[in-house]
Amino acid sequence: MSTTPPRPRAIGLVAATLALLRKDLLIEWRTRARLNAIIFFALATLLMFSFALGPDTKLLEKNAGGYFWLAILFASVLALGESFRVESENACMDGVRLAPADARAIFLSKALGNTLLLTALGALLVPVMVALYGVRIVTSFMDLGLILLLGCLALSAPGTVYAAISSNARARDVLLPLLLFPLVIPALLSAAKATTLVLQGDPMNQFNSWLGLLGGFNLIYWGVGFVLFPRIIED
Amino acid sequence: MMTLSTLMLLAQVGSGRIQGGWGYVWACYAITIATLALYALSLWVRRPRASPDAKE
Amino acid sequence: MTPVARNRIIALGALLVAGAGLAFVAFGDIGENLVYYWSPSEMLRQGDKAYTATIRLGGVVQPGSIQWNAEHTTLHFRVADGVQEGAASVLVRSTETPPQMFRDKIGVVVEGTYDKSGVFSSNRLMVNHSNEYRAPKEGEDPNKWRETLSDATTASTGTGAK
Amino acid sequence: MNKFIKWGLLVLALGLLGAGWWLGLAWAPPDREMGDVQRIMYVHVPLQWMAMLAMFINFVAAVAYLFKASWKLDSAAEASAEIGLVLGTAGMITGAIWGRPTWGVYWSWDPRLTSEAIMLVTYTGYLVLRRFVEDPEKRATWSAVVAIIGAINLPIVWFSVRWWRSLHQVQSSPRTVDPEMVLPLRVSAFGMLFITLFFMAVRYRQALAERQAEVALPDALPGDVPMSASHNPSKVA
Repeated sequence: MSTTPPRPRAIGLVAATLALLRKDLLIEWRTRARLNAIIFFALATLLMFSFALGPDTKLLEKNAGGYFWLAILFASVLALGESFRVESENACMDGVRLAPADARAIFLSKALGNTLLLTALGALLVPVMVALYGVRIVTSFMDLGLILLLGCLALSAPGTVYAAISSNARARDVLLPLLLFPLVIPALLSAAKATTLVLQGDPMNQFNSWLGLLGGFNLIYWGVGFVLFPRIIED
Repeated sequence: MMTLSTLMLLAQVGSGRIQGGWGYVWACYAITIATLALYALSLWVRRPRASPDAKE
Repeated sequence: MTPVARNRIIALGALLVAGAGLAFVAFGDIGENLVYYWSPSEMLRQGDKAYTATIRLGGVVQPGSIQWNAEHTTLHFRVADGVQEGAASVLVRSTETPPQMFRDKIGVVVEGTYDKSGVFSSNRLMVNHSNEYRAPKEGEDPNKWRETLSDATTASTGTGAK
Repeated sequence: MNKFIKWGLLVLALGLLGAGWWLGLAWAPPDREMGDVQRIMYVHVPLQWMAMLAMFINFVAAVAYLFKASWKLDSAAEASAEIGLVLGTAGMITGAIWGRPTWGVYWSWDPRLTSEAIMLVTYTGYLVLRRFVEDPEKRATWSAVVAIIGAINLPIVWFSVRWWRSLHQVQSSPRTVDPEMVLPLRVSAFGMLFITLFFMAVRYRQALAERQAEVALPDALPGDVPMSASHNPSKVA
């Protein structure tokens, strides 16, 4: 979407985005606190599902795709909330805004950073899910990777907008899931269904349709989020 | 519970189909009227008190 | 180009992207494949793949195919693509209470599994009403009409099998 | 709006609603297939139409607010979201009750019902957000953003029955409904429209009074128009 504007400033937007993304990833890498926290949280969630269902391994196997995405969704709430808490400490956000960077670059960098984090988390969860739930990857790893990437993109774009809002509001821990969950239901549903197809075989060739639906919601979320985000942090 | 619901199901199938008519209709109208009345009440309770004729 | 105009173009481009996404969700071929229910011919075309998964099957009740066993505990009927003769159809066994509108030629959606014996076992039966609302014809009382229909289908036990 | 128009609106609304429902319950014929249960249409359909209308007004007010900030637009957005949620919830409950005798189930996860449920939760979130932000200016801007993002769902709810195969029938038109049933539906829909407008007028004035009380507080910004209107209005355009 950054190809539409005329050239000279488009490079400015991309460059600013990359610089901010690099900064965020560097902070992330130095402490690794957020990554560790959400990994353990997601692992605990996956475990909890198997405890809650008891020894019914058939049920776990059947619903593995849904549990996998629920674990990522719950972890994403933590990750998204943290991504702006870093900035509100020491008033970093003011510093970023004072820099001659477009607010849209902040959106792109934060959303991409969250996507990377969640995708990494998902990649780590896959082997755990295979071991815990006794599933196997029937179609291909490529398909699973694609779904993982698109699903995390779909969570991150609206999640970044809403995390920016809720990080400054009262009761932010309640607000973020309340705003985010209903919005991402369609994307999450597509991702979970497609994952189930990857794990259990795809007899009706529905995989590409779910993938398309997920892609469509991604375009909507990213387009709208990109336009509206500057208004949230402008003052 | 299982047996009770199964028995009820069998009883219903025996009698043909899910019966009903006016009961559902009255329920819908009553719920709607109650909702509208309750909302009107809530508006009245929340009415601005300080200056009823605030400038437009 | 002024910064304001440039911002407008960027915003417009992003909104176009969002609009394209919505258009794709709406008019892409997604609806063809990810359907709430399948028609009998679509399900039969899948062959072996349709077995054992929980699916929804939708169509019309084939005329004259409704059949209850003696104790009225299970209901058998055929769901067809359309009301015309020779449309593809599937035999359904339902344990669910049918709603009062259930009759020949009405649209239904059943949820359940299809097995190798060619019977669709359903535990959820829904009538799919059209968007048409008509007054009863001259001298026709809808309540009475339904009752007689109900008697007729009950009486047809054992005759509607195909 | 003066008092005369306001109370006149209420009387007109109640009169039309009463007349429409009387026509629907006593005068209109029962449906050939559904029988008397079909009379739920005269309450369910107007409720859903008006809920969609209120949420559309909310969307328009939110977009307008981002272009030109004013407390009036913010108040209109708040009023319409709340009324849309109330009407939509009542519409969904009556729809579920209607579903039981016709479809045979209260609820099924078909595209229409699912998107409708998502829509109601979205607007609940919107109203909760408004409660949790104290600064009236920030609340107005942020909730406008949330309203616009949430409004993505509106066309999906409305067109879901056309775009995808669903259990819910597609929208009826006068051609598919008997004239004797169209009349009560029209009358009740206009009654519901006027009662919606009445609620909106009342709720709007309340919201506006609240806003003005908020900005009148010493720690808030002075004046009727938010500061963001004066600086950088072209940011989103």
